[in-house]
Amino acid sequence: MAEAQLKPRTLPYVSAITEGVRAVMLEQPTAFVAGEDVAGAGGVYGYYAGILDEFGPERVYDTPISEEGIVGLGVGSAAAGCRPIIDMMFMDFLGECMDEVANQMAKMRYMFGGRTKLPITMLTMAGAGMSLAAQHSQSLEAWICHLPGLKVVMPTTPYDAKGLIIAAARDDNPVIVVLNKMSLAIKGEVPEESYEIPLGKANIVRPGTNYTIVAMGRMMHEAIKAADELAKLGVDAEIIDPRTLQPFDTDTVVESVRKTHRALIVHEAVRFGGFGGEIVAQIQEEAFDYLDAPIARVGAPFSPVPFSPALEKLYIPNADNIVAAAKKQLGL
Amino acid sequence: MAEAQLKPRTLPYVSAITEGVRAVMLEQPTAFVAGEDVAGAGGVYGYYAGILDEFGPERVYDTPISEEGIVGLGVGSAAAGCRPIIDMMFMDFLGECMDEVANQMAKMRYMFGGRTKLPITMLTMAGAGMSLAAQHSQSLEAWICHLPGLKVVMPTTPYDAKGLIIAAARDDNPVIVVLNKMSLAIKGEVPEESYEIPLGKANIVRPGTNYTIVAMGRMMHEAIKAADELAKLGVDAEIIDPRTLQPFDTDTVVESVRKTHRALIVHEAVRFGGFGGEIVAQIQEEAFDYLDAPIARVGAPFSPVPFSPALEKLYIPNADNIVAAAKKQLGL
Amino acid sequence: MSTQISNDTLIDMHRRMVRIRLFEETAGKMMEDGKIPGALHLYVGEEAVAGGVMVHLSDEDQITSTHRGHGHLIAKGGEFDQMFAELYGRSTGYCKGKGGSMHISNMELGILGANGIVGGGPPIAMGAAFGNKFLKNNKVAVCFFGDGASNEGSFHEAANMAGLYKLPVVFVCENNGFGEYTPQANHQAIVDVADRAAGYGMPGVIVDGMDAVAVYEAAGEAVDRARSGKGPTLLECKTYRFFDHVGVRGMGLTYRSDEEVERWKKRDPILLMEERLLEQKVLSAEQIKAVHDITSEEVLAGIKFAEESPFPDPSSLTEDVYA
Amino acid sequence: MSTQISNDTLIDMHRRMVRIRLFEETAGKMMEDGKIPGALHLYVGEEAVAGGVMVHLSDEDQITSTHRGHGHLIAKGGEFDQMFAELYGRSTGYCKGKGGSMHISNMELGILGANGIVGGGPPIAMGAAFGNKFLKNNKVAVCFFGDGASNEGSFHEAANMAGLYKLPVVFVCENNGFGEYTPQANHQAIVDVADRAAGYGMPGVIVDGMDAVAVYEAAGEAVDRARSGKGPTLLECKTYRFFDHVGVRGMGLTYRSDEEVERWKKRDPILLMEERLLEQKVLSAEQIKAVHDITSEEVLAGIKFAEESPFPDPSSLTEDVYA
Ligand SMILES: Cc1ncc(C[n+]2csc(CCOP(=O)(O)OP(=O)(O)O)c2C)c(N)n1
Ligand SMILES: Cc1ncc(C[n+]2csc(CCOP(=O)(O)OP(=O)(O)O)c2C)c(N)n1
Ligand SMILES: [Mg+2]
Ligand SMILES: [Mg+2]
Repeated sequence: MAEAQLKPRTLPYVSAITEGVRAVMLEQPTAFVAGEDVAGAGGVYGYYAGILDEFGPERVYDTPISEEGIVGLGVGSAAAGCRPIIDMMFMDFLGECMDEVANQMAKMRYMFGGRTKLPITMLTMAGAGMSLAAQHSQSLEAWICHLPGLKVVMPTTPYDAKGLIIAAARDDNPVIVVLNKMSLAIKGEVPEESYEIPLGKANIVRPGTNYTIVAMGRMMHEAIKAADELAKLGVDAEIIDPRTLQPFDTDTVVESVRKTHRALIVHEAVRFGGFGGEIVAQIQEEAFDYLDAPIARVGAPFSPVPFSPALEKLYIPNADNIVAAAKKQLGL
Repeated sequence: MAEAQLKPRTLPYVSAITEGVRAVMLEQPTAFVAGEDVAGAGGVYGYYAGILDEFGPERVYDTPISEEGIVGLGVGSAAAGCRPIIDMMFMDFLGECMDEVANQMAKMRYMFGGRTKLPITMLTMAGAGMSLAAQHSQSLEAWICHLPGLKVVMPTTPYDAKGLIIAAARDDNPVIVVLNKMSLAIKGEVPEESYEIPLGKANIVRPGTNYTIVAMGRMMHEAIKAADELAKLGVDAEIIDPRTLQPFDTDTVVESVRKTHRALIVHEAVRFGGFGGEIVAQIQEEAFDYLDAPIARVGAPFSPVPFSPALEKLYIPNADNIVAAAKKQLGL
Repeated sequence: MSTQISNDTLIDMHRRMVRIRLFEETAGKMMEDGKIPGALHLYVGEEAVAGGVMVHLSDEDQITSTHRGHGHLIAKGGEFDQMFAELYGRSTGYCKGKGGSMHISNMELGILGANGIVGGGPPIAMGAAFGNKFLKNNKVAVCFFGDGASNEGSFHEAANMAGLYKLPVVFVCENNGFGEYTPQANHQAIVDVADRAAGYGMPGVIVDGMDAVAVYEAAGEAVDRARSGKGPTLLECKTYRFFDHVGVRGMGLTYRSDEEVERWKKRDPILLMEERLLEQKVLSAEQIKAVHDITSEEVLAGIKFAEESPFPDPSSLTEDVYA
Repeated sequence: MSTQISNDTLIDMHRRMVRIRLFEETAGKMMEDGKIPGALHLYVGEEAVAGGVMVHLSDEDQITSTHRGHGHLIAKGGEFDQMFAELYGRSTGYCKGKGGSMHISNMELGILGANGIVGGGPPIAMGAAFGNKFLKNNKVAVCFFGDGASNEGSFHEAANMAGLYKLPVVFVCENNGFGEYTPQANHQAIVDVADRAAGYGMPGVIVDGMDAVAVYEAAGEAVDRARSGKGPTLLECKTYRFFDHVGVRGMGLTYRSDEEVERWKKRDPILLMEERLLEQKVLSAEQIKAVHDITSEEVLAGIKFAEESPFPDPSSLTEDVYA
């Protein structure tokens, strides 16, 4: 169960997802994959490529375009003793199945007095950047992090993608794995073996001394670019990738801020009402006396995601926005 | 359009809702009411009582149990030129129609480049306290406040209920009116006339000098009780009822905190990931140097709403919790 | 099959139906007396459906129930003690007091929960059937749902998937003519929900839901069909609820006439069953009375159990959220 | 009605279909050349459906479209300039570049949007029809949707409500045999989506969706029925897309055989229409060619217009969120 480092190769994020799914299918005999176009087509982003061939039609299912049905398939089959992997092609489609996610999947165990468990892994694809416009580009993790009974992870690197998928599938609770479509080609080292990234443990991606950046999902990569810029200004930023949003690793974040005295939260989701607010609230609750400046937030502006690349590139937070926010916060 | 004070009578919240709906029906010829059991039964909480009788079956419609269809009815008819009032019996049922709410209703105007408008008013009933358990007791405003294109109001008094419903219906955007089932019998003065509470304007319910409580929805009433307790300890709390959550009246809140130097945010929703985080983030962004203590939050614990009254009463935040949180924050 | 119903089965069904009736009458009274909190949706009048279906199922088979769920649980073997305790919100209840009437469940009896969401059951039942087929465990899942629920998108999606994958599931529509206070004619343009079956590639069957034997026969076929791998069935049972939508007396609304209620009460499923038992000399009047008497005692014992049970400990509030 | 189709109508339909074809071929090329960003779902092969339906509608009537929406817009009168500009993400586009292919719309032509959500259209079309009936404005709403979309709960809810309220709406199912890469047999247990109509109390009609005249006749009846207050119709058009799910060449998947594609291409709706035009001497070969030529020029002009148009101003990013 330790974070393994055996035989790492360089793989893109998309293949790391596939390896994660494959590892689960190998180690969990009651795991299967179900979703729209996951079997024959291997998923619209190809991250189930080869899964049907290897595991056969008894374990990999194309479903109708019925998101509520798909989640119900997960909930019912989990209650019946399976460990389903269900696919929600785009995170935006959560709207079509929020009842099943929020009122059934998240609550069933509690409502039944703990007398059932639902080991469901849901993979879904979030984020903008491909000119897919308002209904195929959202980051809606704020909806699901607010729902007791669910766990939520957001892998940013190939290594984390594989390890978090395996951890999600080993967990006895419903876990939603929020993937990012602009990260599919990002490369990184991935061990061949099965390994898990413990749920609920943040990752200090880049240690630093006088500034904390908490960056979720793909924004972690932007934060690293920003940190290079900031370094030139004497800002030695520590970058924390929460990896799991629910349960959230408050301790790692707070510890960092107690050291650095300043924090910036970055997510791709709309800033207003986003998960960043929760992180800000927690930091100032736990580290108020250590703060030298208000905690800043970077997120998308208050509009749906625009189609035009000219607007979309302004819409999505990036390294420049992070640097600008940090400079403003630091009075630089 | 001013806040009227003509001929006020004392009315319960439930009747103020009815009067608000009635006023809209009288002043907006293309308004109609549609929802589950709103016509024949007058709504399961009776707040459409008499509406069918007065306006007839051409303007008041029972619908099938089809929440996505109901919101679609609102969206399509608004696009066709009506000003629908649609009813979402319990806020928990948003799960059944989040696609229609989030991907269609909220975004249509933007996606169409501003070339349509959707003057839809949706009434829905939130909150716990009636032993209706996990699927009929939620406060899910965090989901909808994070969605550009929607407005969200949360009336706490009879006066506000009527005035906010009228304002919502006069607005050319989709506005979700989040009502509270435990407030139905709460009484207050309500003018006979039609009047509106401006959207986006918070209400200083109780002025105070050295402590700010921002209390949403029914929690405003608990905050008032708490303030009486706190007064005994020398805490002179200013209570702010945001009334509108989206757009949020940051200025009123920040101004108060600049004066009082301490703030507590209260909502009935689950604390983790709730709207309170947004308010905390905004306050500390705008009034950091004025803060003498971390901003505190009171909200529901991290679990679904339990059925048993023994647990439910522990679950719902109340005046005692507010006092306790304030005392802790103030070191009293 | 219709000729082969045994006396034991008749007795069994009767007992289940009487248990539902007496449980519900008392539960309704306790709710209206303020002893049971929240909202109870009672099953009185519809007992033949749960009774006629459930005799075909083992404890291993699953069901999904509805907001009107006590009858399903009782017919599938639910114990009064833990049921009343749950309705009373006590820690000894089936859900430790966390679920209440609308979420009452018992995984050991294969009951995947009552559901506060209309249309909440179909996707879960379909999923359970999918799981059963995957696990090759020979179990069948039965989904109870109302005429009102048949208009939810969730039903459509689940039914389509069940038909597509030929799942071992039976969709039992309890068509009582109303969704809350809205008559069927005001919520759908069809009279027979079974008309929807063809659109999912499954047979649609209509039976008299007041006649337990009719239900028994049709359900037997549907369950056999499911278990033998031939796929789902939509079984519509025409029935009626004798009490109001919530509780016994309800809100005093006039969405249905007294005559209509009385007309249906003439076909009270328990009355019909007892006439048959007497006529076919399966049970004597005394024996029938004994069933009622024993059940009444069990109801009283259940109430006592519930009332003497402790409320859940405060510490349990945030337990059971995660495994 | 079938005997009464006028030459003008045939010419009109043909023109609309050619306009779709040529627009789409170029749009696909531009996408694959990287000039048009995002994902285009092209309508090539299905032109007879939009063409045959839309000739019955005025600018006042509404439609809801799908992710595969260009054809609908063009057939209802959309201009190439603003359409290409939208696909290019320019401020001169129908949606000022904010919507793109999946949300292209034009309220003045009654187009309540393409929709990125499969099943997004039916509730909106039903709602528009509800509004029309309420406003007594005599308008009809037409909802286009795919075989895949017929499995979404939103379709079910909308169809049921349309049947219940007898709304002036026509549900046009463009059954092209696939939802993305999944053949119909793998997404539903039925062959005819029209089988679902009975469950909503509306007629279900099946037509050859490659034959514009067949579509024209059936759609005419359905639109008349809707406009005259008799309620909705489910009109299923059996059709086929010649290009891949996204773009022209697609992902190179083998979910359908080349033979199958070729077989359908023999029934190319434009070919069939032109054969008819020639046979019935409605248009000469030269006249037909002229339609293509003029349209080609318009396509080029549209591309030019789009390419010369400015991108939206940064300030517009957060405009148009609220009225
Ligand atoms: C999603 C959802 N919508 C609405 C309700 C409110 N509601 C509870 S019971 C009910 C009527 C259900 O009718 P039907 O399915 O026919 O079942 P019956 O009550 O007649 O047994 C309604 C509308 C709900 N609980 N869930
Ligand atoms: C709610 C939703 N689920 C899934 C998708 C992804 N998706 C886009 S098009 C498509 C296939 C639609 O099939 P069909 O309705 O038959 O239309 P066609 O593409 O064949 O015209 C799918 C699954 C989506 N856009 N929206
Ligand atoms: Mg019913
Ligand atoms: Mg299709």
